[in-house]
Amino acid sequence: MRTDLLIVGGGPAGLNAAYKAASYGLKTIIVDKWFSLGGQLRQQTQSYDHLPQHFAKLRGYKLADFLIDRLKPLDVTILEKHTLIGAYSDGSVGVTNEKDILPIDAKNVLITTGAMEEPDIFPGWTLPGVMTAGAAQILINRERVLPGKQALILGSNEFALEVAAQLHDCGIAIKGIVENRSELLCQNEKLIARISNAEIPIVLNGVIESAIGKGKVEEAYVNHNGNNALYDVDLICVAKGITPILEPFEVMNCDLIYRERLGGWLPEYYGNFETTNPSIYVAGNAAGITNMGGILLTGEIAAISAVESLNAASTVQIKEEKEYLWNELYRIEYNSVLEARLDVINELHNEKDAQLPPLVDSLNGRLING
Amino acid sequence: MKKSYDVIVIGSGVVGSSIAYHLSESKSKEILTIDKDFPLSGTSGSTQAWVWVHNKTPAWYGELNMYSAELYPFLERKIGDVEYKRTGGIAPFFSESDRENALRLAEKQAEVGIKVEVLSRDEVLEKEPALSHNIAGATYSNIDGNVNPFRLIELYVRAARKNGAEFSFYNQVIDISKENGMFKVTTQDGEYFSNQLVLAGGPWSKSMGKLLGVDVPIKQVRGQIIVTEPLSPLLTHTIGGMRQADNGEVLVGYSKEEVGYDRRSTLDIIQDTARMAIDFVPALEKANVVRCFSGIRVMPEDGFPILGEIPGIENGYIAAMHSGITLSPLVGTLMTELLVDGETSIDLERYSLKRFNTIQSIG
Amino acid sequence: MHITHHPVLKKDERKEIKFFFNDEPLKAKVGQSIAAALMANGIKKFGVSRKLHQSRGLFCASGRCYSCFLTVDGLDHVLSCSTLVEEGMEVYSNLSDPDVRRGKNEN
Amino acid sequence: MDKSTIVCRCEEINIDEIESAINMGAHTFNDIKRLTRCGMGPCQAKFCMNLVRKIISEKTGQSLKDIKPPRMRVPLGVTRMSALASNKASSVASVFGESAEEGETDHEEEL
Repeated sequence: MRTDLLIVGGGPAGLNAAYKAASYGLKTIIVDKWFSLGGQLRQQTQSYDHLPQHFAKLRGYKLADFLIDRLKPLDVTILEKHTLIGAYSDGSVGVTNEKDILPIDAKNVLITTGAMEEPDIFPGWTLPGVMTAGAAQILINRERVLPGKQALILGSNEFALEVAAQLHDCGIAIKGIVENRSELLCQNEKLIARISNAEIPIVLNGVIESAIGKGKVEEAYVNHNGNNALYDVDLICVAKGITPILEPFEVMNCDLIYRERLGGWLPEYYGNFETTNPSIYVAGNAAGITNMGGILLTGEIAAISAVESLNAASTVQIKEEKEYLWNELYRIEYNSVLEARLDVINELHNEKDAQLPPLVDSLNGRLING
Repeated sequence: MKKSYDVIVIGSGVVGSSIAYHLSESKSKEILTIDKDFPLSGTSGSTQAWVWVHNKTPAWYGELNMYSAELYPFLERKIGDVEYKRTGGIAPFFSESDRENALRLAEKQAEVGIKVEVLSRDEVLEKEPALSHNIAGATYSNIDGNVNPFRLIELYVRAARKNGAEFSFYNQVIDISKENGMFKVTTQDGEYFSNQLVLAGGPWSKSMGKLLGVDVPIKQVRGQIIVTEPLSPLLTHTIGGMRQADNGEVLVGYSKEEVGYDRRSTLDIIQDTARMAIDFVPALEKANVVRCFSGIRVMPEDGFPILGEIPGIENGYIAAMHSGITLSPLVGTLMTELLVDGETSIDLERYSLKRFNTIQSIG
Repeated sequence: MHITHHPVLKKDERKEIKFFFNDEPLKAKVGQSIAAALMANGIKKFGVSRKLHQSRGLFCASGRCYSCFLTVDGLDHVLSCSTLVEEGMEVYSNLSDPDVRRGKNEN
Repeated sequence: MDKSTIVCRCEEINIDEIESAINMGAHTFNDIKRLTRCGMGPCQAKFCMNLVRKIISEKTGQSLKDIKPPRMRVPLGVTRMSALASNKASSVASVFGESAEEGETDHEEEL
């Protein structure tokens, strides 16, 4: 199978990239490991605030539908239930559906495999009933199954609170949000107010000492300021943040770099979102953990880079697209994330003695000057 | 850490660790082993780890392997459980026309005391029912087996340390020279001196030899292996191409590519290897493959070990070979004899680096 | 338990199907993963770990942690969070290492 | 935390075992992996990666940016052998071929 652009991962970054690339006539294939496209959006019932101008405010799963529906008239081949498995020595990549391996000879590959949830450990964390917050969210919103009746949430970032609120709305009693620091990580006031209105207890300076139960979680000890309290819970959701998924980049021979503010290890990339392996691009959370606006925009920038590499648009069009997208990124992405992202880009351009795209260079200045 | 030793061994793979351990048993030497990484990070940690004898040819080379395999039970009593199992080895063939070669192999190996049987299809399947009904027969010997390489090397190092030998890991050797009759080994962490020096660098032996002005004629050969999930007991023998480990994982692989030190796994070879797994053991088609790995094998240009003194370098020694896992107990023993007594109980003349005639200069 | 009245999503109109877990008939909805269908029936323990024989169940629901292995229609170690449940499917707990020689492919 | 707390869910390796490997001198994830089997199970270190890196950092004082993730390999996720073998007719050479010729020297048994 031959294609102009192979997109690995059909979440928001990949879908948005596919739309942009195919709009410029690139023959595009999307592979996604799941039964349906949309990635994490599939189970997000909340809507997003900071979206690019060309997106309407939608709930996550509706945004997924929108991104998928607008691909229909375009030359995009969708391979669901397919995963990237490795690379052949001739440079083509193999994707598998667990029955066959399909070699794909792609002029460009864009990897938008997103991020994974970080676990946290305590005695008993392997018991059934302890799961990632994302898993609990998948159960209620995609599977429509209640994962438990009474729950503890471990972690207090925005996602932890969002899932706590959603579980609560589905009728699960949230017995506490346990955070080992002295303050909440989440800074979204609206969300904090929702938690407060729902009368969900917040346990700061708290750690889960252990989860216990026969065959599944039945109780958990929480240490709060040195005192142990026993909680009667059958669900513990771990929400300790997310980190870019790395393994596709390693098999594609892309160099990695560490940036704590971007979620840990991630592939190195240039200002056009190309990794150190030519024609392999990265976007979305795989290129550093960001917000939904950042995910969508980086997908689009990477797509434009692929379009540019194949001379599928005029220089003027490319320039206009990039200007708009980077300015939007500057407007929408958290400063700390954009700074770290630019730092990754600057470092690679320096290392390889490659010229920075003028736009990226000007953003450097704008960030410094505030 | 001291600065001066009787012996410095460079390389802490299965060969270097075995030499360090066996030398430490002699209680007569102060030993330092230096490795640029950590034991098992190179060839010795990326192997199926067969202890394999029966079709090593010519017979005199098979004999060397046999002696080493015979040492394993004794080694295990001294350093601990390395999961050595003398499972017997089966090398299947798929065409009746191969039987003649098999019979000739059995005849040759018998001359040095290696007992090789040539089995019919039914005999093979009786021994190993999971094998394919498409095989024509196999050579078999009860001397073959396998070992857990992770345990083997860990226990070599632990036992050597217990005997007082020292190890320095993550410490790259940068230069080797001679000063006042002693070797001066310069590493990224400092300088060390020794009377005797052993190069045990596996696939990196060539660049080590260069530091002494000696050409070590070896090639690097990549082998890619696939590993299944732990499975219920399936294979009881070591099969030419695969084995089932103690924990139930089945390791499969028989590829070789000359690609330098590139240790990537490629889908081409992995797919070939998977095909081979199913050709040998059809039931494996249902097995989940969990991971693949590759190792860079050492391959002396003529295929045989390079063992003994380095010509022209007084008190300099080398041990570089393929089959390091099989040969390590014997090589450790012989090198200890050589370093301590100056002579060996098995003549190593045939394995000398001299045979290549490639000395460039005296370092 | 199935969520019948979701606070945001529309009414669940997915068709009901029957499957078996350890020979016991259970109900599921079309489009659910096997793991979710079991959780809907209050089953959280899917098997035991191989070394310490501790209970295991759904953890990441994303096909990455492999804690939710089950035997499905005779095939051992199927990833139940990313396999859809089907009418009449026979699912069993994961209690031991896969036996690849069992069943129809035995040679 | 209790040192017997599991870090690697797949191979059930606990904090104590990882610390022992570090004490033996292993300072990278890959080296700890070979000594302990931590990260060698079906998830291939996807979940223990950062947990182990944190333990290494705490025990050795190395900064997290200097502690690399473990090597990740084909097939990226657990895959059936039958899928891997698809579209392939021939298999790689067998060990028997090595001994077929007298004096054949390309021994390759310990892959």
